[in-house]
Formats: sequence, C-alpha cells, structure tokens
Amino acid sequence: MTASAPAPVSGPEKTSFREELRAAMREALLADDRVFLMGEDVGKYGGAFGVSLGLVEEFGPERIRDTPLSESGFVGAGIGAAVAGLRPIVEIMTVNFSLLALDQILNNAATLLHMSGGQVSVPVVIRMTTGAGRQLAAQHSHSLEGWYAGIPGIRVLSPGTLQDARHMLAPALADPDPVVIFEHGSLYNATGPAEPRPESFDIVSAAVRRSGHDVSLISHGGSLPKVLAAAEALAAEGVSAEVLDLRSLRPLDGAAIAASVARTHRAVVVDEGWRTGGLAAEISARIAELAFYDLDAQVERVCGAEVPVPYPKHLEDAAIPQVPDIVAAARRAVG
Amino acid sequence: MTASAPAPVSGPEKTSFREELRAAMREALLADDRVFLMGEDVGKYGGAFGVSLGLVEEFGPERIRDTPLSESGFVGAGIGAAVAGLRPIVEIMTVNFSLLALDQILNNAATLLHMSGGQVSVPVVIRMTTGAGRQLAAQHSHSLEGWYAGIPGIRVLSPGTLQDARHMLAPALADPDPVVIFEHGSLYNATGPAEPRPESFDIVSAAVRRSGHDVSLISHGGSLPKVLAAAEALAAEGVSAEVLDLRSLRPLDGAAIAASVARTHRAVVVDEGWRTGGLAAEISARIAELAFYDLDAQVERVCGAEVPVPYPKHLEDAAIPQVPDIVAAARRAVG
Amino acid sequence: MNRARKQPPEPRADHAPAAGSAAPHRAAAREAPAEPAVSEETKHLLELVDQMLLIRAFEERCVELYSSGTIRGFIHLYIGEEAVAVGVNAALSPDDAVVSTYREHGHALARGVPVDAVMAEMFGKATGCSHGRGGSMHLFDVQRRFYGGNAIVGGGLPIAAGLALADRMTGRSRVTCCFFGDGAVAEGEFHETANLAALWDLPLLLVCENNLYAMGTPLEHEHAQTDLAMRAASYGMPAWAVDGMDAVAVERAARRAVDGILAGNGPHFLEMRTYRFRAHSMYDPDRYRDKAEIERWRERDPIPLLAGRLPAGAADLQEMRERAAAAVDRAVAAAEAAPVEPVEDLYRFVSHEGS
Amino acid sequence: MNRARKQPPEPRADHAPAAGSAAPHRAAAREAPAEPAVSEETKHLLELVDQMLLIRAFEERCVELYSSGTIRGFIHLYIGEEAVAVGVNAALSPDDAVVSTYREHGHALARGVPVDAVMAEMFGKATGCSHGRGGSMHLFDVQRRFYGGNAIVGGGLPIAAGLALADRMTGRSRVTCCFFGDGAVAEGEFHETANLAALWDLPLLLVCENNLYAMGTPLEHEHAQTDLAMRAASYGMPAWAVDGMDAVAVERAARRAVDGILAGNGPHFLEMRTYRFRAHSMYDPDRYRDKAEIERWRERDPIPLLAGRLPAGAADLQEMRERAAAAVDRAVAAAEAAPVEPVEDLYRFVSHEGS
Ligand SMILES: Cc1ncc(C[n+]2csc(CCOP(=O)(O)OP(=O)(O)O)c2C)c(N)n1
Ligand SMILES: Cc1ncc(C[n+]2csc(CCOP(=O)(O)OP(=O)(O)O)c2C)c(N)n1
Ligand SMILES: [Mg+2]
Ligand SMILES: [Mg+2]
Repeated sequence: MTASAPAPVSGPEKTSFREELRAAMREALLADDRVFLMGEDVGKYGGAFGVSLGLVEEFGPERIRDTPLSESGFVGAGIGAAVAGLRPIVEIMTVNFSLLALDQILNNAATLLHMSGGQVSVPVVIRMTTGAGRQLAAQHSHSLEGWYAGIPGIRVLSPGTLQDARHMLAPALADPDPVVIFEHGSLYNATGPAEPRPESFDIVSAAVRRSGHDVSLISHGGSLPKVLAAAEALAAEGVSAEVLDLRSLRPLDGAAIAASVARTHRAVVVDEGWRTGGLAAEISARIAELAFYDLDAQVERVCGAEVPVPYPKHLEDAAIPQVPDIVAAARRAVG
Repeated sequence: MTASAPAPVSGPEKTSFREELRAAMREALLADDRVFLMGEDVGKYGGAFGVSLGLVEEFGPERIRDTPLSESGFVGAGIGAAVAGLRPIVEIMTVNFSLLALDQILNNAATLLHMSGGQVSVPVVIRMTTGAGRQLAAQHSHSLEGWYAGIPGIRVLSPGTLQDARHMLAPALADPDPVVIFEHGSLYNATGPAEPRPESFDIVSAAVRRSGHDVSLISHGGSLPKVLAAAEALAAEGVSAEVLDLRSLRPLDGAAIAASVARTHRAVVVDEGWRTGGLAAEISARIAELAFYDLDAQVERVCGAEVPVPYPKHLEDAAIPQVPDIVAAARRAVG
Repeated sequence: MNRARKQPPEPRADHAPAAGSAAPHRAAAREAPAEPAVSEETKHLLELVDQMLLIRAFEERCVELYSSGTIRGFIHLYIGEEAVAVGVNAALSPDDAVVSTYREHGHALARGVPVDAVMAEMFGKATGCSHGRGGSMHLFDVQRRFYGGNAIVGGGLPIAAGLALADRMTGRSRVTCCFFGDGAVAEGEFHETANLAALWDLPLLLVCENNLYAMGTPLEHEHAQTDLAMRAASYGMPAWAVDGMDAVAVERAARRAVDGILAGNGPHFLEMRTYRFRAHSMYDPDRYRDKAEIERWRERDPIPLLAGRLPAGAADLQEMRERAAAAVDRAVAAAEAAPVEPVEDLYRFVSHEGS
Repeated sequence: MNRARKQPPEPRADHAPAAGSAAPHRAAAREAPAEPAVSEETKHLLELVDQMLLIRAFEERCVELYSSGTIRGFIHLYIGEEAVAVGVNAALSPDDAVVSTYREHGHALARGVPVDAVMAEMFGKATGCSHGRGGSMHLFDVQRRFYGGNAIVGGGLPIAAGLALADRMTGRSRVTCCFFGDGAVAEGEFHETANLAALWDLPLLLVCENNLYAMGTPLEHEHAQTDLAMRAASYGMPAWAVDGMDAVAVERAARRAVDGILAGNGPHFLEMRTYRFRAHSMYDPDRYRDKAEIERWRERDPIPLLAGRLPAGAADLQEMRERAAAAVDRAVAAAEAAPVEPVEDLYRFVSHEGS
C-alpha cells in the first residue's frame, strides 16, 4: 500500500478477502466524489456477505445506497448514472440474481458505446458473488462467469487473491467501459497477511502463482486455492505443476496461456461453471488455436458437473471441482 | 408426411421454413388439446415473423394467446402451465428479448425437476428467433444459442432444414423436459419441396448433410446454407468437405462429431454467436477431447465477430460468418 | 361450484372476529350454554394452534441443528408469521395449488407435507420431501400440490400464474395460492404477474406476507407507496390488508378471497401484516431492527393470541407443545437414520433421461 | 431555480387552450389589436409546425427509401404522433436529457439532432448521428443529451432513472425525459423504474406515448387496467393524461410537469393519447386495425390541427412543407454522398481500447 492511501480498515498484519474488498471501496469513495455504491442491503445490513459493513456510517445513505429488490431497475440505473458521468459500483447479491439484470448489462451497458458510434461511455463497475460450496442449492450456486466473459464491450475480472481483492477495484473504476467483478463466496473469509500493492499491477494479465514444468493448471477466483493445493499434492508425487491465475476473464490473456502451455506441454483447466459451454471450453479452444503444436496431451477440463447444484454436502462436493479431481486430471495429462 | 397427418397449410409441392413451422404447430394443436401457443402478437398479427398467421382464426384466442410485453411473466406462466400438465408452446419474439426471461428459464424451467427431487416436470417448448443478417443492429441480432446449450436440464434444438422445421416440434412437445427451439431469422423465407417425414427421425443426432473426406464443416441452423455453399465452392477447388448439421445443440451429438473428424482429420466449426465462449468453443473443446489423436490440424472457428452487430450491411456482413470465411478456414485446415 | 371444498365449521361471524375486536366475541362464545364439550369450531381452532405449534417447534429445532452444524445452507425462519400459513391453508382445498418462497417451512407443514419428510430434507437425506436435493429453500410435494420452495425473490409468481392459467384453460374449479414477501412486490415479476392474472382473470390468490422488511431494508425504503394492497388494487383486482398475526382473521380473509376467485372474479390479493421474530436468515445479525419494535410484535405472538380464544379448559397448551416437540423429535431421529443419496446418483433428476 | 430554461413566449393561458376548447382562445388572440405582425407566440407555434413538418417529411421520405431498398432494418414511423415530440421538447432545456425508443425519429429531430445526421444514420453512413452503427432504432447525440434510441421495449427506463439519479446526487437542476409506449408499461422494468424514481424523488419525466397498440395488440389486451396515468399514480407520482394530438396541450402539460420536477416534487408521468397513422413497422401489414378507426384519428392530424390555430395569413403551409422537403432532399443528397466506415474499422467502438 502506498503511503498516501488511506489506512486499511483492518490492522496491517492480518487481513481477509472481505476486508480487502471493503478497503478498496473505501479508498475509492474517499478518492473520488463520483464513486458511490448501490445494491440491495449494502447499507446498514452491510451487504449480503458483509462486504460493505460500516461504509454507510462513514459515507451516508446517498453514497451507500440501499435499493429495492429490482435487479433490472437498479442495475440499469447504475448504468444510466455512469452514462451521466458518475462512477457507480453496483452490487448484485449473487450472479444467480444477475439474470434478472442481464438484459441491462448486455443490451445496454455492453452495447451503448458501440450503438452510439462511440459517444456513450458506461464507466460502471458491477460486483457480484459467484459460486457454490456453501450448500445453498440450485438457485444460489451458479458460476456464470463464462457467459459474462463472452460479452463484447465489457471487462470481466475474477480476483482470487487478497492483493487482487484489494487492488482491482481502482483500475476497474478508471476504465471508461463497464467492468464486472466476480467474488467467489468461498473466498470472503480467506485470510492472510496484508501485502503492499505490488510494483506493477494491471487488470489484464494472467499471473503465474506457482512455477512448474510438467503441466499447466489454469484457473481463477474461487478455484485458485484448490488448484494451489493440488499443485502441492502433485509436487509430493514428483509432478511439477505451474499454476496460472487468469485474473481477467475478458479479455483473456491468451499470450500467458500459450506461454505456459509452451513450457509444460500439458494443460488442465479448472473452472466451477458447468462444463459445456463454460469458460473452460473457451480456454481449451484457445489452447488448441494458440498452442496446438506445443500440446503433448489433450487438454483436461475440470468443471462443475452439469447438474443444478444439489443441497447435500456430499453431492455438492461432487458437483464442483475438488483437489483430488484436479490432481487426477493432471495425472492423466502427464500420464 | 404420413397419411394420417393433417393436410399441410401449403400445397404439397413447394413450401417454406415458415410454413413448415406453422404446419407443425397446427398439427400439434389438432393432435393434443393440451397444446397451446402463447407470446406477443401470435394471434391476429400472426407473430413477429408471420409464423403463426391464421392459427388464431382456426384455434381461437384461448389457444393462440396474445400476451402483454412481459417476457418474464409469460414465459414463467408457460412454465407453470406446463407444470400443471399442459403443453405450452411459448414464442419469444427474438433471443435478444429472452434475456428478460432467462431467470425463469434457468432458475425454474431447467431446475425445478432437480430441485424437487424428480417431482416437478416442465414439458414446455420455447421457440425464439435468433441471429443477424437483416440489418436489425445491436439489440436485435444476437445469437445466444451457446448460452442456452450450456444449461443442464433443457434440450436445445436448431432446425436448419425444412424437414427439421416441420418435424422437430412433435418430439419436442413429447419431451417431459423443457425444450428451446431456435429459428434463425434468415431461414423463414427459405423454400424447397415439401418432403415426406423421413423414415427415422429423432431430435438427438447430428446429420451429415453432405459427405466428404478432407474436412468436416460443423454447423447448424442459419449457418447451414452458407456452409453447404462453402462445401460446394470447396468441391470446385477439389476439397471434399463433409457437412455436419448439429441439429441438437444440447445434448450435443459428440459421437457424430468425433466420427466425422475421424473421417476427415480436420474440422471447421461455424457458428454465428460471438467467438469467445460461444458454441464453437465447446465444439472445439469436445473435438480436442474426443478426437485429439485424429486431428491433423488445429480446429478452425468461424464465428461472429466480437462486436455488437452493426447496422450497415457491409459491417453486418463482416460481423457474421460468410461463405468466403468458411472456405478460407477450410483451406487453412487442409493447407 | 361442483368441487369438494372443506367448509368452515361455523358461520364466519361467530368465530372469526375482525382483527382487534376479538375479545367480546370470544366471551360470547364461551358463554354459549348448549355447546358440546368441544365444539366443531373449537376443534378447528385447536387444529390451527396445533399446526402453529408444530411449525414453531420444527423451526426452533432447526436453529439448534443449524448451530450444531447438522443443517446447512440458508435457513429463513417463519417464527412469528405462522398464523398466515395456517390461516390461508385452512381456506384451501387439497385440490388447490401452493407456490411459496425460501421462507416456506410453515407453508409446507401447514399444507400437510409430513414433518418427517421436511426434516429429512433439511438434513439433505434421500427421504426428504425433495429427495434431499433442495434443502430448506426448496421443499416440494407435488402430491399435495405444493410447488416449492423458490429462492429467487418473485420467481414463483409467474409460475403460479401458469398453474392458475392451466386451471382456467381446462375449466377446473380450483385456486392457486402464491406466497411472497413485501420485498418481492418491488420486482418486475410481481407487476407482470399481477397484470397477466388480472387481464386473464386467473384463479390466483396472491398472498403477500408483509413483515415490514426485505432482509435489512424497511418497507419505506423498498416502496414509494407502502400501501401494498392499494398497489395491487391498481391492477383492478380485489385487494385488502389483514391482521396477519390473527389466524382467524387470516382464514376468514382467505376464504372470502377463495370464494371470490371461484365465483369467477379473477385474482385476489391479500396483504398479510405480519412480522418475523427472528433475523432474516441464520447469517443475519439483525442489526437494523429496534429491539423495542421486536418486543412489541412479540406481544402479538400468533400462538398465544389464538390459544387465548379457546374456551377455558379446551386445550392444554403445554401438552400440545410437548406433542409437537415429540413429533419433531421423531422426525429428527428418522432423518438422522435415513440414508443419503449415493454420489453415483449425482446426475439423477437433471432430466427425465438422466442427463 | 438557477438554470437557463427557455420560457414560453406568452403566459400559458393565452396560447395554450385545453384540448378541445381551442377555438375561442384563438379567436381572442387573432383579435388582439396592438400585436406585431407576427407575435412571439405565433413564432413559437410556427416553430412547432415547422418541426412537425420536418419530421413528417423525413419519415415520408424514409418510406420511399425503404421501398427502394436504400434504408434497411426495422423502421418504426412516428407519423401521427409528432405533436408529442415537439410539444415535450419545447418544454425541455438543452441541459435536459432525453431517452427514447426505436420509434424515435421524431424525438431526435425535435431535439435538434441535425436532419443530415439522422438521415445519414438511416443510410448507415459514417456521418450518421451514431456513426452509422445504429440505424433507425439507435439514434444518439450526446452533445444534445439525446441518449438513444433503445430497441428493447422498456429498456431505456432504468437508464433514464440513472441519468436522473446522477443529477439528483450532484445537485444539478435538470430533468431527464424518457419516452416509451403503452406496451412498455406492461414490462417489469416500467414498474421497477417507477418505484425507484418515486422512492428516490428523481427528476424524471416519464412520457408514455399511448397510441393504443403494442404492435398488433390493442391496449385492452395488454393491460388489466387501461388507465395508464392511474397506474403511474399508484406509485405516488403526479400523473395525468393529455391530448397527444394537440402540440399546445402537450407543451403545456410538459411544462407543468417539468416545473413540478424542478420544484423538487419528484417524477411526473404524462400519458399522451396519440395514434400512429401507419403500421407498426415496415414489416407490418396492419391487419389488426379498423380502417375507420385510422380515418377517425387522421382527422385529428396534429399538423393541420396546430396550423389551424395560427392567425390567418401567418403561415404558408405549402411553402413550409416545401422547405421541409427541401431540407430532407439535402439530407438525402448528403447521405448518399457520405462515406461508409471502412470494414477494417469493424471493431471500433466496442470498447475504448478498441476491443
Ligand atoms: C432476485 C433476488 N434478489 C435478491 C435475493 C436475496 N434475498 C433473499 S430474501 C431477500 C429479501 C426478501 O424480502 P421479502 O420479499 O420481504 O421476503 P421476506 O424475506 O421478508 O419473507 C433478499 C433480498 C434473492 N433471493 N432473489
Ligand atoms: C423486450 C421486447 N419485447 C418485444 C419487442 C418487440 N417489439 C418491438 S416494439 C413492440 C411493441 C411496443 O409497443 P409500445 O410500447 O406501445 O410502443 P409503440 O411501438 O406502440 O410505439 C414490440 C412487441 C422488443 N423490441 N423488446
Ligand atoms: Mg419481508
Ligand atoms: Mg403503442
């Protein structure tokens, strides 16, 4: 963190994903009058997952604005406010409910700049929780990042580390185009030491979170901790896995993907979304295009099972990627 | 057509895609009291693209039911009516507007059977127009088949021939699960001879529309005529292209795809949706998984450009797959 | 009307005083001389009390089970709102359909979904009313025409309209009842459904459980116009507000609405003024409500309220409470013993074909 | 109110008679002795007539250009409804914002988007007001705060609320005006926007162009309650119906609403009773309307209606019509000569980075 940045909400030593997200919003609200947060229960309630807790006390109900249950209405209003020059952060409780606002996101936010021949900018940031893992069943556990990553005109981010939780928001708000940020529900409580802002920080490039030479494990967001655990397990078996964190889902950092596969010649893509047509499909297709002659084995996809996520723990666990699934896929790739 | 089927609306010799769709609905309405059609202006207006013209005169306004502009409301009502045992055909004017109903389709239609542990069946058929090519610009030209094809719990069909326009509806209505049928806007006026119902007819298998041995052109729906034209052009150059019509986008007929690639060792996938994360990505990924060692070249994707579809003809043409693009991709694949 | 519909045991005016004016009527009833030991009316009220006690006992056990980690996911307690579920259900026939929300334990139990099946569902067991797939937010029982359990706020409304449409189109004389909250009224789907239902004269009973909050957002921050019944009336349907803490008032209002619907007068809207005594969900520390407000509402707890109307000596509330607790005990024991679905069956129920 | 807002040339009562009671006022105006040759009021009305003639001429030319295949896509003609666009625009200041629909040629031209730029857009040329990317349904001119051109029915409503919210949050005294049709009122987005706007007191002018049809569906098949102003009023906002064929009545109503909004009274809703003389779009054979109905409405054509109010000799309608036609001629010639964007620029405007 630079010296001029406001003090983080948490102490300097230990922090959490949730606290880092909150600190990022606080910083943005302090730095720019045009920034405001709106969404269901972002105020006194503190947001469905407590991310905005305390902000309304500091910034007041105009800038930390509770909305009625009207996803299409308030997301559209955020888009309109951005068109008018403000810098709204719109929180949708979860990606599941974002379907109600998808018309506004696709047909307006992503499209206005083009339809108007470059006249209408939409500098809105839309945050939403994604993912399964908390036994919330079929209507609260989707991972639809792949769909959003397919929409021309928007940027899609998926922070998987404390640093990204802390530092992605500012450049997202500086982007003159719409940015969608996915926060995986299982990460909010993730803790670690608060690290300084890295020397170079961007929101376009993938990051190698662990180097390796036998196989590339390509993933992002909520799956990242599992992939790192799998790499650890593989190391114990003598398999050296490289972990590539995509960070930006749109645009995808194709060069980093290709470079990693060029080093390892094998790829396992891990994404919690449904397998068919999900983000992993795109990455597999890209690898086939960018690194076809580097590949020594078929690309493995470790994805969400094609089933509405079931409630019971053993079935939910079976429905989303787990460490042993990743390890097994890596073994198949190198085997 | 079998002897017992009602006489087609058109004469027996020449027919159109639109007329075949209408004949299929008419047959279904005659055959089963539980079948009804609902959507915006399906009655007197005849449907936005004239598909249901004349049906309200024959079946009355209860069974050919005009709805208000309320996509979420009337699609949800169709789902509810299906739950209650009816067999609704719900028409959404275009896939663009279906975003307003996507919550109902994903969170209810596709999910109720599973959430209820197998108790609630949703035998609804949802028809919608898709695609570009008529200069309708950014909010009327999407191809989102790929998204729908990623939703567990629904079947997705894409008729590209007169026979499929005529015969897919009956098995779709017989399916106890939701079926989404995409009708490409550029096909409605396609004409040809009315052919009898084929000996064997299903809605799960892909169909080889032209045999070949140098390259597989894999496509569906509105792109099919272009792909067939490309195959013709390639033949003139001495390249023997096989044309595989997917027909069913969910489930995908992976076996047919693999078999075709096993024959030709090269694949070009043609889909009008945006390239990233579109249907073509999934097909490319499947090919990599099912036919990795059969492949002699990287899979080529010929897709919609990643841009909201522009209005002017020359730019719209450039934004969606055209015959020369397909030919060029096939040349690259065999080259 | 050629349908078998359970009739109230007594003419309404006799046992269903208007909200707030209960005491004199009750006194009158108690003084009636020639009544049998337990009148039909009393039996009926006892049944309602029983149902409320079961719901209460069920949910209080759920809190314990959640705290001990046995039950997981989101759990939304109905405690305080029980009069709505039992009162409305009393006005419905078994032929009628019910569509509910994620706060539906009460609706399911009042509807007669067996407590064992509901508890097993909370445990995610194969014997659960949704085979364990749904959990707390997705209780289903198609045999009892209980169509869930919808966790998208407002998402059940169009479905309910469709169920009602099917009845209308096939000429069946029955009602679909849809429960939803005050927050749901802000969703576009409420508006689209209300318009469709009124436009098509659907046999739909819209029951809005106005508990004054949508999660942490108070009514006046959700709605420009907080008179929700008036809002529904703007679609041209009969709509009125009801004391949702008074099971008798609820039942009477629901019967009136059901009669109107079956008489062909199209959808009806009831705004049930109620309150949840607990937080929105187990995740909610309930920072946004005044303790005094909660206390004021607790004074109108629907269970003692209704029990207080019973003739002296008609009920041993303590014993009834113990019976309810015992039923829940048995349900817990059965759920604990029940099998889970095997992991190999993960893909079951995705489609009739199995995938 | 510290904003430069064009004021009407005369006190309203003098030149803006209530719909249907125009004649006596006009007579009075004509008799006024010391007036200059052309009064300010007359000049203003002439300007409105001019604008309507331009819109009419523009669209009639579009029909020809469509028939000849020069213009493609969907085209929705505004012919018959021109009084709404020019009357409302007359009440807006250049600072105000406008959000419109796919039937927006009239709104754009009344707003002052140059006819050359609009025509070039119809041609898909690079000189078009949206660089040719949008076509008929997506006219934009941010300099004039004209924010399109939205082809998703109801889709512009939340955007307009957002523009208004920005003004409210930054304390700017200006209005956002959103046009939409009677059909759009059935969409959930109307409801969500109306509630948000009223709840947050947004400076939003909702102008519903009730032309009695949504494509082929008549009003009474779209809405359970066809009194649309009443529906809006149920959100607690001032709302009333206006004779949408009478530009003067429209302007007066819009001024009243704008004044109310700027005075801090939150959103206002105007239901403009109007009619489209042509089919829904060029694709529509117009099978669903009665010829006699169309004829009845044509008798209230807004152009002769307003022209008839001008002092005798104040205007040579024929000459004005020719001027409008000439402007359109020039626009067509310019559009024909204008360049298209090169295909290499396909990916332009997708994002600021270019992709
Ligand atoms: C579409 C949608 N948006 C948001 C949520 C998250 N959420 C669940 S319950 C709830 C509050 C609903 O309030 P209300 O309708 O009054 O019902 P109550 O919970 O008070 O019974 C919210 C915001 C959701 N489940 N669905
Ligand atoms: C969400 C959506 N659904 C359907 C359509 C197709 N459509 C275009 S205009 C229209 C009728 C709209 O009627 P109304 O709001 O009254 O406006 P008008 O065309 O009469 O001016 C329809 C159904 C659309 N563009 N968007
Ligand atoms: Mg509530
Ligand atoms: Mg209209």
